[in-house]
Amino acid sequence: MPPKTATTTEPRPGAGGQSSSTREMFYNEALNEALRLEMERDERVIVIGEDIAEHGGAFQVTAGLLDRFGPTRIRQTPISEIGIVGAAVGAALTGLRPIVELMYVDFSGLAMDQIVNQAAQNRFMFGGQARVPMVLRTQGGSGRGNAAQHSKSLEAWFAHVAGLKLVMPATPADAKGLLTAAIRDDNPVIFLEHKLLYRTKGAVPEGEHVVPLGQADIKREGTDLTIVTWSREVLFALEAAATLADQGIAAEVVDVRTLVPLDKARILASVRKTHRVLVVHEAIKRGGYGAEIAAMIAEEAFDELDAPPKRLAGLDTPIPYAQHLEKSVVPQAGDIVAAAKELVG
Amino acid sequence: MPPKTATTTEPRPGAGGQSSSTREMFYNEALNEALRLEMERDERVIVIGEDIAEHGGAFQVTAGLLDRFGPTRIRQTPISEIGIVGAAVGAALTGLRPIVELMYVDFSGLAMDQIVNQAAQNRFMFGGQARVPMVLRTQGGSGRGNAAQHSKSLEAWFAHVAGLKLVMPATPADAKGLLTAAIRDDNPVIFLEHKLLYRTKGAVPEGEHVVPLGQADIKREGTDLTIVTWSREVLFALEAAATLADQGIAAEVVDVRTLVPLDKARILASVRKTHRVLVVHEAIKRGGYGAEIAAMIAEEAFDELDAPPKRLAGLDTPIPYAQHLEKSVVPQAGDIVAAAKELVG
Amino acid sequence: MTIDRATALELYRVMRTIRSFEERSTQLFGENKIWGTIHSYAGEEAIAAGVCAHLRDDDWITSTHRGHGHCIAKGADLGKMFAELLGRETGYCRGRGGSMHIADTSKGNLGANGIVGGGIPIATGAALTAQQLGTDQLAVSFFGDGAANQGTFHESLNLAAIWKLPVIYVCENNQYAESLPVKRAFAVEDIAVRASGYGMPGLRVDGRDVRKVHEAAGEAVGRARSGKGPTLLVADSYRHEGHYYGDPRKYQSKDEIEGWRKRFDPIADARAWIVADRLAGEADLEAIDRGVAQEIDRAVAWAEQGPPASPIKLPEDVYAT
Amino acid sequence: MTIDRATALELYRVMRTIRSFEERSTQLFGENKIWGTIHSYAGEEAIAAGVCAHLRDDDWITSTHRGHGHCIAKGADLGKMFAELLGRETGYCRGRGGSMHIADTSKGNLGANGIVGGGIPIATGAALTAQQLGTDQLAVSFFGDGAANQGTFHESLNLAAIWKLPVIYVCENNQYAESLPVKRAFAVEDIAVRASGYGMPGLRVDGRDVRKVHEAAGEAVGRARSGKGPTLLVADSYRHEGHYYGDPRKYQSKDEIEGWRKRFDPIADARAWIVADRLAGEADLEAIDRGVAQEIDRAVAWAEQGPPASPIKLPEDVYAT
Ligand SMILES: Cc1ncc(C[n+]2csc(CCOP(=O)(O)OP(=O)(O)O)c2C)c(N)n1
Ligand SMILES: Cc1ncc(C[n+]2csc(CCOP(=O)(O)OP(=O)(O)O)c2C)c(N)n1
Ligand SMILES: [Mg+2]
Ligand SMILES: [Mg+2]
Repeated sequence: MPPKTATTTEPRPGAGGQSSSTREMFYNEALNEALRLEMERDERVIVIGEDIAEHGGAFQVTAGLLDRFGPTRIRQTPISEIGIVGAAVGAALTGLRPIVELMYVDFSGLAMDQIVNQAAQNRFMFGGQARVPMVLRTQGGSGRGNAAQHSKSLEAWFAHVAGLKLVMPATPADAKGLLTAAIRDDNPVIFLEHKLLYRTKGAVPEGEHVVPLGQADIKREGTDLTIVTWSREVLFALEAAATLADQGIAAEVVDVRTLVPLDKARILASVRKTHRVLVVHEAIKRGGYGAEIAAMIAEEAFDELDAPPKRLAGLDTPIPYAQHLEKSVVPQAGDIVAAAKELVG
Repeated sequence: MPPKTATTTEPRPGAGGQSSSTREMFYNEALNEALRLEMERDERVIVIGEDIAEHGGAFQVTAGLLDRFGPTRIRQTPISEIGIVGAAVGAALTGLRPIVELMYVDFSGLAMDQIVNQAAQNRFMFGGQARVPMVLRTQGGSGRGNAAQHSKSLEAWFAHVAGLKLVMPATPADAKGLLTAAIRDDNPVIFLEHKLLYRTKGAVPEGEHVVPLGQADIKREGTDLTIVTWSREVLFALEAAATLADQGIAAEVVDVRTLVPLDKARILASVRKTHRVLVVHEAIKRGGYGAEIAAMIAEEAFDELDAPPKRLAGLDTPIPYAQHLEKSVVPQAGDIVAAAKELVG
Repeated sequence: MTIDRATALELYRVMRTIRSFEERSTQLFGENKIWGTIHSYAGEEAIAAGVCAHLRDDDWITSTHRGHGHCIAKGADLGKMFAELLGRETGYCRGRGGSMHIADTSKGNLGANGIVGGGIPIATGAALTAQQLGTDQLAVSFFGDGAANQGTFHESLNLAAIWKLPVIYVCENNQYAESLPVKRAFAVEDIAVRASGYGMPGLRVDGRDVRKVHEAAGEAVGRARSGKGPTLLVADSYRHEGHYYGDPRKYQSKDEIEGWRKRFDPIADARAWIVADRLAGEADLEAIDRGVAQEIDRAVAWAEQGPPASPIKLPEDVYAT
Repeated sequence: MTIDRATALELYRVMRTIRSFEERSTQLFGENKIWGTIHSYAGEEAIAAGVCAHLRDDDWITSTHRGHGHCIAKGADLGKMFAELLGRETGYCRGRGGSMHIADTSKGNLGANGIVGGGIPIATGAALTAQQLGTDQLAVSFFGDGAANQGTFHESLNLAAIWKLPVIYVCENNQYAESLPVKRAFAVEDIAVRASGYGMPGLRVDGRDVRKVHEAAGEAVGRARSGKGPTLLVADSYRHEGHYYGDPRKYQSKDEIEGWRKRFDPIADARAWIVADRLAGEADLEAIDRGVAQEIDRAVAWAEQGPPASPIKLPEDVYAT
């Protein structure tokens, strides 16, 4: 329903095709660039959230955007999570393309009703009358001593909601490309960053860069086992794969990237090649999204498996504060090495 | 921390042992009886919720309790889900044993922060200083034309939270026995009823009846395949098992009853007997708790399986309104029969 | 304030349509043709009618579980509404939504809502769109007294106030939230006083007098359209029926129900003042009644002819492509 | 109101202890001995001190991410607090909680909270316990100006008002919620006006004057203990440091920070009026300062000796048995 007297112009088409030159940048800079480019391209894109203006966001993802786009498009809000997310739903329904920054995924428990009952279900409930083109950007994970209310990994909640898409980039390039795709998607997309990835660096394509939702990425090829993972555990898996290679084990690392829709084909193809699979994630094991992937593989590639599909995940505890405790409840590279060897050996 | 000037007495011990005589009653009557008996036994037990007083609760579970226990122990509240659940957390921390009735599990998105960040994590975060003896009773599921915001099955969310227990009774006897155990538990227990079970009848033990948390129940024995399920799908599974029996297939029906803690031993024992497993639930398949159970079986009993562990679950859609649509998205008895035959055949 | 004949008759017609719609859907429910739950708006018609009279098709509303009245007042097609209740493919939501989830985005109705207080932030966001895009559209959120105790109410009113959004919060105080009387849900007598906590005007109005609702809403609409920000409008009212079809109403006495129903009947009242003020005669009103009755009959007949909602492609209906 | 020597010195001692605790923990953080995040309460000491002076060990409080001050004012052991920050097994939460999650249930502190507004319903529930069991205990919830825009604030204050619960809501208005100034978060100047929307008294007090806080809190405590219900108490204040250790404070000017720090220093103020009113001399105050410094040194030394928190049994720590 385009507003009658709206003065918006349709977004101008992208520069055309993907750029081939790249630039080294941090993950949070890559996100920032995606936001900036999309806000330049389409004036209906706005950002709503706490602390995103002068401060530039808790993890500096919106740094500089206030100066560039002003306080109406960088809408800094009071602390009112359900109010903000709900306002984004209403704005998305009526012609804007809002991006909400929720400071920590742990706060989603305050806004879950608007995320699920309103944003995700709107289109279906109302028989397809509307679209809800919004992105909920937030970040999760442990590793900064923020303890149990600021360190969870809650992707499994969102994955279990019909109507949401769910993205968890592991590298700066994917962060930029997937955020761009998420902003252009006409559905509510949950975009989960990781607090320990923000200051990781990588080569990022310049200019317009879109990574379509729904495509897993083989971050390392291998033949002996498949490690399926996402977000920060991709880095641990790559570290583990390097160690394993030294020990003569060739691990393939599949970065899921988009949990919903899930690229089953690429995951299953890898399993058909290696015949062994280890699913790794930081979230607690019980009811984690690793269960979905392991169950899917067991169901659809049973005869291809030479060993039980194995999961390595967070312990079933809240995240403790002290640094050594924190590490002890979440899979580290060494844990992946050990699990992989057990699976292969 | 017992209040200094409290006048409570410790609960009087139960009548001693389980009663052997039974009485036919509805599932909601069985719940009502558990509430009444526990409130008589322990004056620290109170019920908090919307519409629970004169009206007796949306599904008549608290019918008559207002007259028996008065308006301070049957605390009818305004519509303030997070306020109510949070008040229960505070009450539980300071000496009461509150039971919250949340009218529909779909509303838990409004209260999730208090459920997870406060109730579930309190004990761990604070190094074991406190206990949170509360029960959150609510109901879910489809089948009454209540559409997408009043019909979900959200057990997977709660199962993925460290610090919660999770119970889903399928029969009146289990409803009474498990609710009694939940009330006596010193942890936050999520107790999920099903709107279409309230008016199902069964024999219920008289007097004190406790079903310990963490024990699955073989609702029907069989040798050809194991159907693992819970809540209303138990009834469908039993119906399907009867049909299958006519066709020469002996299905064993394992009613999980308590999703957390999960009775892995009993589930695995059944799989070791039948070598085939079908996990059935009403919630949408993607990220459902069936994935956890299927993945667990694939991981721990891989060599026992003669066929891939199979899941039959709700379609990945919100629940539609019209009766025939509603049925089409959730496993019915016939769907279980078909899936079981495919698995065995 | 005086009201002219055309406006008076149009307000009457809308109210009469809502009432007749509720009567007919109640009947269809009793005949087991409607599935699920319905919540009758009978007795509260003056609120939807009086407010929506000021709205354009491109203004937005959010509605509630008790949403038929808002939907009709915002100009919905009755046939498509009945078709939705009957689970037809021709219904507003193709049988996916039912009574608690009727939307009509072509008329700016962003939808009924099964979550008490769920529509309040959504209307706030719609008003944000108007402000952001520099249009003169506005948004109205209808909700009950019960919803005024939800966190969404608080957070949304504050956001709207600090941003001066063009939104009107219409609290329909029908004296109950399910079985809970307002007296036990609030420690204040006047819900409108809450507005002062957000720095916005709060108006309380007799919700059974459509003239008063119309006047107060006009003020709020003027404020919103001219960039002066939000208003909280609390309309005192009474629901004639139980909370839902079949409610045993154990929490109310027969006397109360009968007495209040008579005291709070915006339609009977309107007939009285329309005739007394000589804006129209009984015959004119009866003509309207007959017209409405015919329209309802036609709408039901049309709806009943529609094919049942198709389950074939449900999974494809979840995401926009 | 006049205040006696003993009370004045005790309030001073508590404030001084809080300030010194914050100074030392900031130092330890700078030395990388403390992990995670800390939020300094420096500048706001008068609020915790003035309120908690009225509380018994069996009264309850809920606290915030900026919780050290409340914890100390409620009588916590400094050694166990430091041990917690240092991740030791001897800490209040055995290294599981850290700064944002210190509780001391032995003194009725139900815990700091990393969720803004998360403690408000919990304190409300504690007050429910007192009412239900017929004790004369009460509960206090401390929270910030930012938290006053959360839904939990709204729902909890309403519940407490309709049930007349013995609870005091203490809103610490330190002018900012992270980088957002109160002026941009509220369209009202006085947060206390919100109380009238719930039908409870709202008091606004100068939060840098511990005498005024003490007096207002005394009133509220008297009301709660005598069954007269809840109070909203808003204390104007200023946080001397950034939102968290390391905050670049881009949203504040140097002038503002320096000026306000001087204008809002409850400890310097207290020294001045204690001496001026001849309740004690400079020497007495310096003796208190020295005592506090020694206590802090001892506490840190004790904490540093504690063994690191043990990871062995974490999974067993999740459920009570
Ligand atoms: C979040 C939420 N809580 C509870 C309910 C159950 N419920 C449906 S309508 C209703 C009462 C609503 O009262 P009010 O807002 O006054 O609207 P009314 O029904 O009186 O029009 C309740 C409690 C719900 N649908 N959503
Ligand atoms: C629900 C929630 N939203 C956001 C945050 C992030 N956050 C932590 S402290 C804070 C500011 C709180 O402001 P206020 O309540 O005024 O307390 P102050 O820090 O000023 O003491 C914010 C936004 C959080 N911890 N919890
Ligand atoms: Mg009402
Ligand atoms: Mg503040």
